[in-house]
Amino acid sequence: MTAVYEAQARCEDIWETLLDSMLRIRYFENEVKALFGSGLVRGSTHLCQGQEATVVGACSRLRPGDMMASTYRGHGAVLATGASPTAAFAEILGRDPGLCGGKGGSMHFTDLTHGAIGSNAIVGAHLPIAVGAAFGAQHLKSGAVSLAFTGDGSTNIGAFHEALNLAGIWKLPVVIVIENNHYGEYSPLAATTPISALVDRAKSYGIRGEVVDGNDVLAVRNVVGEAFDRARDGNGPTLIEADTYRFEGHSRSDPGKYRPPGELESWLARDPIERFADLLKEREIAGTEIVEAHRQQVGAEIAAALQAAKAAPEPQPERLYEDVIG
Amino acid sequence: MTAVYEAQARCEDIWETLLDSMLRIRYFENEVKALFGSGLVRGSTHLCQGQEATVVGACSRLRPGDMMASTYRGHGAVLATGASPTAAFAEILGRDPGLCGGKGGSMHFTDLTHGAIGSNAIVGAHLPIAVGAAFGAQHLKSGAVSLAFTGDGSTNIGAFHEALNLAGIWKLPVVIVIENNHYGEYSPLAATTPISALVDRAKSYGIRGEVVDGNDVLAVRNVVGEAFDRARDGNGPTLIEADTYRFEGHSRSDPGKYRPPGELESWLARDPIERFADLLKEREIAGTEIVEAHRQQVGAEIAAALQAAKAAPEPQPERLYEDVIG
Amino acid sequence: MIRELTYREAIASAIGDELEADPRTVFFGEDVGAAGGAFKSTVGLLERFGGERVRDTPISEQAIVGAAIGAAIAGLRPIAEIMFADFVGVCFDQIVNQLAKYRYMTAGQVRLPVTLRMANGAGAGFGAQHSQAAENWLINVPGLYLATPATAEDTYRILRTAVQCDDPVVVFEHKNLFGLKGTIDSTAPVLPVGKADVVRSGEHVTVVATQQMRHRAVEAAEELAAEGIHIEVIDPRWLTPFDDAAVVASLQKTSRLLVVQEGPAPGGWAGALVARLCAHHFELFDAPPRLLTSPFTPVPYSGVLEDAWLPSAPDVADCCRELLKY
Amino acid sequence: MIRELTYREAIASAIGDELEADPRTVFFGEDVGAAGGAFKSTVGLLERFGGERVRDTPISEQAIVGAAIGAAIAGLRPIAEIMFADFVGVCFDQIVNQLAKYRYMTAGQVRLPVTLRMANGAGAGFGAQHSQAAENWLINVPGLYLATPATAEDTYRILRTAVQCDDPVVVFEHKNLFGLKGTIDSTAPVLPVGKADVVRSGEHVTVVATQQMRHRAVEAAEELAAEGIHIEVIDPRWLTPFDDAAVVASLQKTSRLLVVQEGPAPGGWAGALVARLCAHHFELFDAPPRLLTSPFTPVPYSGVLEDAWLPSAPDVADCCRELLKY
Ligand SMILES: Cc1ncc(C[n+]2csc(CCOP(=O)(O)OP(=O)(O)O)c2C)c(N)n1
Ligand SMILES: Cc1ncc(C[n+]2csc(CCOP(=O)(O)OP(=O)(O)O)c2C)c(N)n1
Ligand SMILES: [Mg+2]
Ligand SMILES: [Mg+2]
Repeated sequence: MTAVYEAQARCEDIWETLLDSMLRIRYFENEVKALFGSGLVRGSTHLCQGQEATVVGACSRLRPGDMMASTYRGHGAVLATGASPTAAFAEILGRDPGLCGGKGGSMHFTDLTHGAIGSNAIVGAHLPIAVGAAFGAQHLKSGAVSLAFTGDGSTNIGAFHEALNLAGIWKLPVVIVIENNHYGEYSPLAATTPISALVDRAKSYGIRGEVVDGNDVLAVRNVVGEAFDRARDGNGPTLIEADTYRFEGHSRSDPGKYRPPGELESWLARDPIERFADLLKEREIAGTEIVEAHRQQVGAEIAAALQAAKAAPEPQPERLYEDVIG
Repeated sequence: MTAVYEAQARCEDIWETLLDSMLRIRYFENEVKALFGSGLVRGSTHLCQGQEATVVGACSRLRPGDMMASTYRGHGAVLATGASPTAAFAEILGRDPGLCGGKGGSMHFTDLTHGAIGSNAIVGAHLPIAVGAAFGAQHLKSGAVSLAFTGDGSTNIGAFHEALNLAGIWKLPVVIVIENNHYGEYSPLAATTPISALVDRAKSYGIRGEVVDGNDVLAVRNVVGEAFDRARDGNGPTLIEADTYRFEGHSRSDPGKYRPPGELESWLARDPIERFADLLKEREIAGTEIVEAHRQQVGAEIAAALQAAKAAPEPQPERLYEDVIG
Repeated sequence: MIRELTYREAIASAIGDELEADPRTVFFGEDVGAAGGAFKSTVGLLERFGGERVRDTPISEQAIVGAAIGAAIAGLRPIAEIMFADFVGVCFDQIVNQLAKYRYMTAGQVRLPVTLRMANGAGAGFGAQHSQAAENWLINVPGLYLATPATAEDTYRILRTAVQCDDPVVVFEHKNLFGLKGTIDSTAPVLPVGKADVVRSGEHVTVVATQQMRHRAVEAAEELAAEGIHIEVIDPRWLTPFDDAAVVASLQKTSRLLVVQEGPAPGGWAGALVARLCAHHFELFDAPPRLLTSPFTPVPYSGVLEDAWLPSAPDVADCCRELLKY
Repeated sequence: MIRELTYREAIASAIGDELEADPRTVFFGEDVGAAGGAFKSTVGLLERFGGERVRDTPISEQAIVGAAIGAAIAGLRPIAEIMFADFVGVCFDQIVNQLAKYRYMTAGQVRLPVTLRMANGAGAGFGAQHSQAAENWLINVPGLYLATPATAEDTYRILRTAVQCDDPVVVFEHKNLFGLKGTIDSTAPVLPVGKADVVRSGEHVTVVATQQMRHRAVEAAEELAAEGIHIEVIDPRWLTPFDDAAVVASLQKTSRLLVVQEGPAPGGWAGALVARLCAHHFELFDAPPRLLTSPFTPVPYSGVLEDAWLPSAPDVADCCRELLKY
């Protein structure tokens, strides 16, 4: 019924997209980190470095018309839809050509032209919205799927429960990917959540649950692909738990000291980009040099994007009053 | 570890309490129905007739210091704690000696002296509060247990999720009884909830789940007794799904037309009071005449209570301003 | 088509006409379909438009509002019901932080043609959690239109305006007015957003009042007319945007202002109006502008107390007399 | 003991002193323990008082507030943290319909000595969902004390007052003031509820302002003093109850009023104050009372826009000059 995807499948057709997308996020956030360090970014920012395979693998299944909702840790997810790094930088810098005209900021990337319907700074609040988008797609018979990323900690908030229940009872075409990076802000999952397999919560909503190695971009792409097929075929939602880790602290002010010694290192050894590079080499799809060329090229792209964003103008004062109502 | 209760156990010591308590609720609500009919009650009221065994069996496990929280369909639960029917009638009539001075009404019975910490008119909102009461008991090492009743429909609201998760992670001494009467206001459970065994949601919170025939007062008493023992012993919460039915519509204005033909009748045949009377007879604990004497006596008690409540004064005007802050 | 309808029937009629007019319009909420609504204000819609366009939801207000937002993003024009306005409490984030801010935060990429309807207000004995004037919780929130229709005619027309509006509109339907009759012309032009109604003209005092307070003001006007006092009664109909101009025009005649508001004064629309008028039209006042509001207490259940809580027609008349003594 | 502390440190100090003083006091919230709080304002408390009394919770604000209510019913004096005040949105029902109404609905059977703390306000680039002046969402709600401390001293003293209060108190801690230094005397008598602070005296204009607006008002006062204009700056410190008397006393000298409020005007405390003063002290005004507030828009991210959104010291000075021209 659904197409067969296998983690071991060849990826000749897609590897460049996946690799570039992960690199783009990684390098983008390196710059964001630096910008923060030099005081050029306001408020807070939440890096997803280390989690690139999850967002890239999942978003690689999006087709035009599909919709993707994410959290404040959303740079990666939104860039993975194809949003412009220049506009993303400009948004973080609060500039007029930013994704949201500089009015959103790091936590609120939205790019409707790429199906990125919103990054939300209220934990879990995007889930009812993503489910609503799926309802819209179902109702319009557009064949679109709604994809939502959410954190492990967010599975304890009421909105998660209500959203998944509605998705379940209305059999909506929505795929919810838990980016289980094992921490809320600073609290380890086990301190706040009485079960260890978050995917088990799918059963409460009569929906299908899947677990995947969130640092394996092909594995994520496969499991999400199957979920998308089910959704498009009218077979309802899927909850996917992706096991992953954020290399950085929760937000700009967090050195991540609460991590047990060795934990970060063990995850660094599973760096999703390096793993994918190894796989490309192993399968003789692309050797070190070719991958290095991609690194260079994406690096240059990001540097240029930052350059352009820095040169972009501030919003005009009257923008303050626009886009409220009317 | 916990005491052994059996559904078949003798109930010589307790049957009178259970029978009288169920009769008290039944007769109390007969009068409430009549009061509504004659326009003496304001707003809305939600009868629990048919569900008496669940609240009576569960509340029979309460000890002094324990706490019980209920829903707007809470007459039965609060009366089952031992609250005065006179004060309960007076509350519904909005009179000064009412349980809450006439300021609460039918949906807001509270009687702290009997551990009834509040009936809540917001679906699910009492659950975080009941869990908090259990936290207080745990912290104070008082040995108290917190008991909460909630509806089947309420298991879809965010507060349910957050409350049970907190109960699970903090291993709180709380027992949550779902009064599964198979309907929300008018919607059958299957229209709003993608799973049929609500008790399965316990697994999402790492807590124990039990199912019980909610129209069998001894069965409820037993399963709740075990849950109370676990709670008092520090073994955490239990979610109990009690299968039952409301004989009346959702609220005063509802004739219950959405029920499939024959459904009400099949449940009337399982009337918890009549079933208990049959059991008492079968086990030769009490024959028809003795039970009849109880009916008479409780009937008279309720008639007198209503009489007294009707004669009670309205609140003084200055009560309007009292008990806000300060 | 011109028909005599009640306020309650006007609701179903407006929703029906909008569902008829635009296939992208959908309607959902708790028990709005099969049961025709808790207030029977949506009777017949399910039968007429089918279960795809008129949907019963689980008891999950966050999911209801979120679903409306998401569906709007996907291209629908959702009408969602929150049964009692007090339940705004359980979905406040979705209304205030999501629905109201989406357009602004995305710099206009997303506009949300969402209509939220809810039953508002006190006077029917529903107690503290089912009787609030919830409009006062939302007037501080930019990004929402707020409407408070007081007649069957206005309810019909405002609901249609709301559904046709490209930004979110919250429509408060007053529980105590459901029985009011009116003459509905389904072909009348759409009522513009933010236009007040001068209900009765007079030269002595300007009285601004909404919903049931408007009707009490008219009652007071009749009483006062017998004394030769002629008050001008203005129903703003919309709280956001507020038709200050209509009040100013009236004040130019009367120089005396009374604002009658259901609900406590602090943070209410009445105080906001007075503050604006004092800042910008101070010279218009020949007497101190007066507020007549509920006391700063929750809504009590008892009839005598709830009556005292609500400003009455005699209270309005007294305030007018006092204003004229100044 | 007298110490130099920042506003941030004053918080931990006050909580610590209250935990020390009363064993029934407990403190919980998201990441308040092990991590010392998202704003590092509760550092050291877990280490000092242990995990029983200082608890990290799941991301479940409804459960946090509910747990505080229930624990208070069970006999504790809970202090609960809601990280950003904007998250009041996800627990509005628990605050407004439960916490605030419990005492009233039970006719005083239940009093709730609960302190809720939260980080408030704009100016730091956190974007629309993390920057709101949420006090204006709660001033319409009877049953809550509301405090808005502006200095380290007041924060310490108000927090202690709050914890010792037998009714619920919501304390708004302004994010932009965490670094302010002050001299904390832990032996000073408890600050009474509802008492304003005349921060600076003057005879020309009365300026009422809270939190960062108070500091901007003082800045303006200095600027104006150079021109021979002496404004009286009043910080109400509490919004409920509001110290009208302090403002009236000042107006008797100045006859001119400016109220400076962070956040949009409609439904804010500033308008409520002006409406009360106009109704009862109209004769005191020699010029129209003025509000200076944020525009009626969400909080934008961009620095230039957010700066423009917040009333500035020069804005305050300009308004005062204008008032004196009248
Ligand atoms: C309703 C709400 N509560 C609390 C917060 C503060 N907060 C921001 S991120 C975060 C942790 C979320 O953890 P998780 O869901 O695991 O996502 P992650 O940040 O790890 O990706 C918290 C508590 C918030 N933004 N919204
Ligand atoms: C938050 C909220 N949403 C909706 C309602 C309206 N309402 C009152 S009772 C009810 C049905 C509840 O069903 P269930 O939980 O099964 O309890 P039952 O009434 O069957 O005992 C609803 C929707 C409410 N009171 N609170
Ligand atoms: Mg996480
Ligand atoms: Mg039910």
